[in-house]
Amino acid sequence: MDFDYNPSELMAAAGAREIKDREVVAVGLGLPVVASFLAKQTHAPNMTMLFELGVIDPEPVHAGVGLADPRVWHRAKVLSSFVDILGSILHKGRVDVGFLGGLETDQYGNLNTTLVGDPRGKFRHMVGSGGANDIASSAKRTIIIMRHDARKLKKTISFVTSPGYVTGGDSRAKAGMSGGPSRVITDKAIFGFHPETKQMMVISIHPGNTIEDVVGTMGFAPVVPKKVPFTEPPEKEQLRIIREVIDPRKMYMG
Amino acid sequence: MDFDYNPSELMAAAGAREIKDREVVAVGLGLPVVASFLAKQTHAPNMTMLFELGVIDPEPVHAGVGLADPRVWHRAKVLSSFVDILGSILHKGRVDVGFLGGLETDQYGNLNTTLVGDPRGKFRHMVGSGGANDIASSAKRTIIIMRHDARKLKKTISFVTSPGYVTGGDSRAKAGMSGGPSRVITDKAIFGFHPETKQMMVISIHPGNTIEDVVGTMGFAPVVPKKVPFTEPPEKEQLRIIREVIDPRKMYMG
Amino acid sequence: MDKLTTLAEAVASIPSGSHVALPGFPITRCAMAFAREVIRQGIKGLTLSQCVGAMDADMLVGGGAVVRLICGGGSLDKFGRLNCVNRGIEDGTLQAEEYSSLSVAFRYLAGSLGLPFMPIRSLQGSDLIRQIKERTGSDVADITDPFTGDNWLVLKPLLPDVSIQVVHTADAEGNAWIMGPRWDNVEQAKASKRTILIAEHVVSTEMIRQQAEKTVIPGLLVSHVVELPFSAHPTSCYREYDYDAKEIEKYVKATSTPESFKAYLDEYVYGVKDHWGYLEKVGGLKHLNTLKADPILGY
Amino acid sequence: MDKLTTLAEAVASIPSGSHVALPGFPITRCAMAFAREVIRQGIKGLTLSQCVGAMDADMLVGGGAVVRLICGGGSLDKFGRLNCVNRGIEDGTLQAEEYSSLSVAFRYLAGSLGLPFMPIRSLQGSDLIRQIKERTGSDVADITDPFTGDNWLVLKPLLPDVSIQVVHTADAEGNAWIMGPRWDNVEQAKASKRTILIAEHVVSTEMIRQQAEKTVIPGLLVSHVVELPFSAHPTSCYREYDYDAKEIEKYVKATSTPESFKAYLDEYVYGVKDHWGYLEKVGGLKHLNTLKADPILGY
Repeated sequence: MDFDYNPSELMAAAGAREIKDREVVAVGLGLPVVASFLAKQTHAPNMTMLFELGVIDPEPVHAGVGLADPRVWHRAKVLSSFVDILGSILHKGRVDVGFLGGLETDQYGNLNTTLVGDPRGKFRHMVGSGGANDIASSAKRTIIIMRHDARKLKKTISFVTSPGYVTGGDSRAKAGMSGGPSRVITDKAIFGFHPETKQMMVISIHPGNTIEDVVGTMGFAPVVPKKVPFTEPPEKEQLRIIREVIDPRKMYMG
Repeated sequence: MDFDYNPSELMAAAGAREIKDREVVAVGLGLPVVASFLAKQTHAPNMTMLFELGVIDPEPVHAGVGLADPRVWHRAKVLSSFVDILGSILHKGRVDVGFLGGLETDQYGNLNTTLVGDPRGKFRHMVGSGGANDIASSAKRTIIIMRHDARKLKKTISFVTSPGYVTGGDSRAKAGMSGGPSRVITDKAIFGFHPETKQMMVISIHPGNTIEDVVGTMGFAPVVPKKVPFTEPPEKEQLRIIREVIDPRKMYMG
Repeated sequence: MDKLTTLAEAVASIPSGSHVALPGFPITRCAMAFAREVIRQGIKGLTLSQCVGAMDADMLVGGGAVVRLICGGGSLDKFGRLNCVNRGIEDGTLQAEEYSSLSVAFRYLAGSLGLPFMPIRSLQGSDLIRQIKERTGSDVADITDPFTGDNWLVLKPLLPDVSIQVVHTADAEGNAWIMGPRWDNVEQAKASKRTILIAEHVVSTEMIRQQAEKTVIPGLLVSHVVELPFSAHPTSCYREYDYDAKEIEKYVKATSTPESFKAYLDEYVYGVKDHWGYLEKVGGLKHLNTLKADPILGY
Repeated sequence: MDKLTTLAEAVASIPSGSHVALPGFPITRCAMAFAREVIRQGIKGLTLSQCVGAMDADMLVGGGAVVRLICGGGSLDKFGRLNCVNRGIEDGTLQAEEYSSLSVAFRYLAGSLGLPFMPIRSLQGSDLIRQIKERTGSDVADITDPFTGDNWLVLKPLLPDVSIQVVHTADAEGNAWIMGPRWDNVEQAKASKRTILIAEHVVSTEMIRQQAEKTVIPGLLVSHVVELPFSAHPTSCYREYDYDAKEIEKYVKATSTPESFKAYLDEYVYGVKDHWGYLEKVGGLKHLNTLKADPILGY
């Protein structure tokens, strides 16, 4: 097996590490699915995975094209409804981790999945919220996975679909929400949030990148601590499970 | 077969006649169960019967001791929950007829199933509401079946468990409810309610009784129209179905 | 995660003074083995809730474990009244907060969804609401519908510390199936901080995955799973066993006075070591076999 | 009561301008045969709602039947965006009211229970709520929790004129079973004035009575029952048939411009007489047989 890894594999492995055993995790589309299955199949066998449409703890044997693909529901323990998953588990306050992807985020972890600018200066309408707004509003913490790019990590995003720390400080609590984003995982670095100002803060840099590579490709200036370690690379076993078990056809990790 | 009938059989037959085909009927304990099954098996084959605990359209082959008896759930089309029956059908406003028994009623059709006086002048606590208050509050109309007795048809009842026309006139509408009782069926007469004052009003007298038999055994004075017909006696086929199909062991009609 | 344990250990996890949601409906799927074990362990000061008061609540009240009951009335169907509950209400030793079936169900539903309050059309114009306002004050309120200007009664969510569920089938993680009507059970489990499952049958998770549409209680809500056949006896469990009419009649007679109920408890609760001892006491397998449900009739 | 009819008659019962709740989730159990028939009959001015916008909504928008869409975003999963919906939003021909999955689900839930309004923690602090307030004004409001004094957002119930449900099994009265996850379908049916069922299999009521716990839509909600195999094609129906990837890709390509979508409609909608003609067009039984679900995998 090739122990080199690509950035997607590192992001999935880093995402998986954020999940503790026995936690309840609400999972969005794409890389969050890979990271969650990876956690479940390694250090977090007792975590509970939730998909918004009414699926708990599936064990897929084939990769799916999205949450609407029955491949992703295979061998679930519960098949129910939005009201069950997003109401009686998420809105009730039982979700420890919300795991989301995004098209754009700002320095407070607010996410956009609704509108993106096109080259002609017009807005294109994308997928909107689905359950992402709900997860961002009610999970005890959220983990965001997205590409590292100045057009995606922006000072002002086109549309706030899913709230992070809103305008920073205590503005999220004032809007009636606890929780908030704990990590943003990109293909260059992992970010947390400053405990007071709630600004994005570099936690670790992926091997092969410099702090300039990270900060120079962002549309806002993150908090940079004096010492920033490198991100731990994916373990062999993590890579094996991603490549052989979760995504052998490279549908997620293309 | 004996074509004489007892007062319970007449009450069940009269109750059944109040139900139109295709109506949705929420059914309480006792005689209302017999009347509803009778309607379903005669002129109202397309009515829907609801039991509050989560049972729709059962076809019992044995009489039960109450709604908690699986005999009463047998061959149901739906087995669900309080929230389904009392929430998404009743509270939603889809119940045409609520069919209730009571220990006491006043002239406005308010029902008591909670407290009754005992010979020592103390109150005994009885069954309380169950779904009866909900049915009385949200059904489009309610039909009450109870014994005819001055200690039961009272000027002031000990406790209003299930609202009728509250204090008469438009007081029910002012309390936020539409609907209300349409009929009170006793073992001596059938009553309706005056369209303006909402006082109980004699509609028909069961064969063998005089108006004095009816009015003289009540704790309040009902409205008595000039002409009061006799109640139609049970038909042969109704009696046959009650005795042979619904209640061969005389559990309801004892 | 394996949550299998004994009834004694599951019951021991409930501190005196807890709010316990009970699963029974008058004489069916009542938590009877649970009630007997709570009394045996001497747990006190419980608040109980259920939509319609059932035999499990009555026994716990009669056994002195309860200070407060939130329900929508109740009975033992044709077998009789809830004698212990009614006596407690009449002599003032039990704080009863009486609602209707739907208003308790809506309080659980609100609790299950994390809602701050729940509007309802029931209770208005009745003495129930007058009494609730006098007794608890803070569990109901009036509100104006911002869309229409209409007045609505709103209920406070019920948030039990633990719900007890008597279910047909569960795996060791607590994913559970219930046959027949489910009355308030699913909303109770979802509203409560945690749930103790008492299952007729514990099966492999493999079995649960085969028909996951049937899972009405997800394992993540469950703290303990106890496998215990006939745990609802003398009440029924649909498709498993019928109610035991003679034993219910014996109970009703015993509850007619505090003295006779003390004798009943001495014999059926304190006089046996555990549920297995109780089952022997009432006639053992030979007798229980006569209650076995017909697979088509379900009773 | 026998409610069996044809798709054409069921669709003809829907007046132009109605509010229709659609059953699909991106590319599964979408009301595709229904959407094609609505377009064929020339019904116009519909309001559509569903928690997550799916292929059925996209086709109806592209077919010119829709003026307003209430949903929580949507896509065709990896196959692409909702091109017709997104184009309608971008060029202003479609009035889109965008929420989140749960906020639409809670609006249906409120509608299903006869509640006047529904509190929710979602939407706050987002541009969704800002846009909803700007566009509709009257469908959300702020309220004070009478128990805590906290501020809550409340949603107005959704009350569709008709819900369309694509189900696995139903009897002629409309008692229906759904396999797999049910997303918003049950709350939609309960919130709507009436429901049209499109069932893969119509069975005797006797069959429904055997496992009545599975009945998620009671017949009393249903006005029409249509038996129509492969009605969700090219989307999937769990345990019946898989999605038809090639036909979805063809659709996505066709929707990239209004012109190419017109050609698609001419071929697959206007160019065939009915659903049977459509099924022949896409390859008939020989092709459909390749989509048949494996009984263990469900796809």
